[in-house]
Amino acid sequence: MTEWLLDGLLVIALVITAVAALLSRDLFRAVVVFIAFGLLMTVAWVRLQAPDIALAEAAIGAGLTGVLLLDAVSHLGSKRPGKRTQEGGEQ
Amino acid sequence: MTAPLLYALAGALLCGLGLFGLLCLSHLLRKLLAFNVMGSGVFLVMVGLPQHQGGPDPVPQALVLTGIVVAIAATALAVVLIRRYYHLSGLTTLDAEPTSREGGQE
Amino acid sequence: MTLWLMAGLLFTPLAWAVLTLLTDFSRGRLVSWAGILVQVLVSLGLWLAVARDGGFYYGLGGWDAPLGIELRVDGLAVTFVLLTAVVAGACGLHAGAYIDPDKPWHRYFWPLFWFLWSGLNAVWLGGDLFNLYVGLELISLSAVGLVALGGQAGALRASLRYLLAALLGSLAYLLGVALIYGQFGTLSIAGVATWLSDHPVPSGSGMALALMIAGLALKTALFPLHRWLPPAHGIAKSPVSALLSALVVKASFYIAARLWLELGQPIGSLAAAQLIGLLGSAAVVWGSWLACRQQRLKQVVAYSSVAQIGYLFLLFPLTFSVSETVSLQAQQGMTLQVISHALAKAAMFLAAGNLILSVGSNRVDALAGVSRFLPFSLFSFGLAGVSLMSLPPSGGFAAKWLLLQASLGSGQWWWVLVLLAGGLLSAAYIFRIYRASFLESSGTDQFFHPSRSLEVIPLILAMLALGLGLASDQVLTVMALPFEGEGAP
Amino acid sequence: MIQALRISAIAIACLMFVAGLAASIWAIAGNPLPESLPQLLSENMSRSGVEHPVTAVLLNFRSYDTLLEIGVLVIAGIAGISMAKTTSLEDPELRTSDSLLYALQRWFVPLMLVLAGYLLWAGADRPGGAFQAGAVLAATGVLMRLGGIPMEFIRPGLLLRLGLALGFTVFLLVALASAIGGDAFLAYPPAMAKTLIVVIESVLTLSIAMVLLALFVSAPVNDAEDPEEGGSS
Repeated sequence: MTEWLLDGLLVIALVITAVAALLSRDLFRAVVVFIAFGLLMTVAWVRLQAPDIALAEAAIGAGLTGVLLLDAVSHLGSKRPGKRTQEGGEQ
Repeated sequence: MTAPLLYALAGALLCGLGLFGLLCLSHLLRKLLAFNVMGSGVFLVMVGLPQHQGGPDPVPQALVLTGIVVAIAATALAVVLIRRYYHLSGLTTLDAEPTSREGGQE
Repeated sequence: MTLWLMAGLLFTPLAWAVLTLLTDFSRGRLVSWAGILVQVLVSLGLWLAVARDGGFYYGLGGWDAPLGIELRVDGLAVTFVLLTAVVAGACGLHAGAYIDPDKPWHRYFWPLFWFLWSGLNAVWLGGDLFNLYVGLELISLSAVGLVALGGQAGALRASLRYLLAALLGSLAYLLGVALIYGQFGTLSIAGVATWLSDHPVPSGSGMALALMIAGLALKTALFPLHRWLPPAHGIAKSPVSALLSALVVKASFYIAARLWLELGQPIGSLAAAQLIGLLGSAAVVWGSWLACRQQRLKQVVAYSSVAQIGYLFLLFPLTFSVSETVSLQAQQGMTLQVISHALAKAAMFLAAGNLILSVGSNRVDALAGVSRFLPFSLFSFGLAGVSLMSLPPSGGFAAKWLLLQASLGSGQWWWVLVLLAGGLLSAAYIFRIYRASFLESSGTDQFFHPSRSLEVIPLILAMLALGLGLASDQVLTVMALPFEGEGAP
Repeated sequence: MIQALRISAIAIACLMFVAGLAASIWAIAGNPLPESLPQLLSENMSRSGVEHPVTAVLLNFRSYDTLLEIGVLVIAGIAGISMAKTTSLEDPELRTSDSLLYALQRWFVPLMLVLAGYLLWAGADRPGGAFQAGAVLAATGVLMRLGGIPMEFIRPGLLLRLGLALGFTVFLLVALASAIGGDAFLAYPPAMAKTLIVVIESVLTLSIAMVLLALFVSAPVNDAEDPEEGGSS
């Protein structure tokens, strides 16, 4: 019974985080929620008796993808679109 | 109804969510997030469905490992392209058509 | 002997990808030309071996089908392997002379080119659903990399669009594969087909087939999912455009066709078959119509690809619930259409690249007066156009003749209208280019002559496309070879 | 208005898609499974050279998939560094003087290196293996990079390309050697299967980490203008 509760809650949490990651207004928050989604996926893989995928998901899905996207978000947020012409002029 | 089947059905839902995101969201990074959500959904179906009857099955697990690596490769490539695209054009979406004249496209 | 050929076929492109990764563009060019020679010889050898002894299964890693990955080496597969060797070889030779070796990032052209080639071979020979997925991703990512090469905003935009479409298509396909594995417990196409031949169709497998074919149709740019194709094919460098239009879109179509021929009869439905045929017809008409209205030369050629791909999808209705002869005619027509379009479209893109190089602009109206300077590339363009317009004796004519016979033979006369309309419309957009180039204009006195080697390659490809109609019988006998000897080469 | 209509149309289509998919999954789950691959797998495990079934599938039974998959990674790496026309990695914006990050780095980097080594070593008979170890290794690199350690070897030069190609080359050579030895492409001799798999896994770990790291590092781009044919002229 507790197992069912755990699985049910996990699935609900997965769907909620996925929705939140896609619909969040703030892009930075969306990526953070997506990392949480990845961590929940890790737990789901453990529940599915797939420890290999759980390890890979934790390292790649949540870790690397998260860092990659966070870095991209800060990049896209910080630089102004007009910068292109300035830099083009310098070089 | 078993736990793997529950996860497979959740995977179906995630696929639908990801599809919706890929089609509706315009920001490229959000599209990328949607792609990853949809990918996770597909992987859940892939592992959950066969394990519903047979118990742990290493074959789809190995396939999903391969799939995850392919997905990160695609994601990382897309991020590089998006950043460079932003750097050159200042755009983060593909919606606006600044230069192209596709003559005839609706 | 066949074992050696197979090892060579699988090994060479991958090995050359690594080799060229370690060199710069000019040295990579020499290395690649040697590699092209090896690969053409190996492909030809394999084609001859299969033509003589019939097809076989090749278990990779020494493991047989359900557990390991089996390659299906049959007449159709080796024909396409040989076609790839010819077209990709030609594009490689052309690219070597065409691409500027001084740009440092052009060194990455060769590794991507070779990875693309190995992905194509993996798809032609693949008999395992998941392995085909990995092959498709290999093709998509290297194609995206090739489009983006150079990293200009327009190219990046097109390649991002291409990447997103390709990824969505792959995921849909993979979802279908997941359902197939959940249902049948195997990933081998042959295994699924064998099981279906003596069991009732299980419920839920229709969705699996629909997902796979929908994903592949997106990757093949079937109308109305075609909108990613023209920007990507139009903006890439000409040898890359030629590769993409001639071969890359065919790879996903080929998988869809294989799935339909093996699983369509039991799992598919008449409505689905007619719907796909209808979409194909819409692609023929709509693609040709848009090709007539494009302002830029390469966009015309790219939209023409959308139209020509449409013909291929007539295979679906023409092989569903029809007699054996009609089905065979449709399959032969499809094969010839793939080959002739690959040759003609590669020739056309390479010739278009030469024309753009000459007049220094990619606009159609900038071609005014070119006919005085460059009869050669213009001539290749026209020869390829003959095949696209499907005039005799071209390969395009032979293909459409077979499709016509199959339509009439199965009583589905409505596809005949599509074939006729498509032919007329393609004539319209090709003559439009011709008209533009024969216009007298005072403005085009500056004119750059591309080197001879750039001009010869499209001519040869166009001649091959034209001559295919005469040699179609020989090609088709190899394609229809019976599948002999299980696993014993 | 039209936008809202479009979004709701897509939403309805996606809902129908989910419903259809769920119905198919439900139907398939009710059907009996015709073939049991796990059983066949466990019968052949003794010939695979490793004890862990997932590793056996990845690096022996379906090694061709893995070979092509590494190819996909290398392609992504190549395409990524082809975008990076930067000659200098000393992008000042990337350096963080965050003390938290510094502390993290001091404690985490050695820990993560050990973890990567363990994962690689465990792969033969327990969960773990080249992918996980490679990812952890790459994550270590990312952490070091964020801490401002320049990491010269990621510069787009011959060394980087050698690193990208290393794992793939070794894998490919093993495949070729087995074909020359008279068996099929990628068929390891049974006696050497274990050794070969361990060797392949080790180099793959390095290559995977290298590619992921290269993609991460090449993402910041400097400016480079180059008019191309077919552009918006």
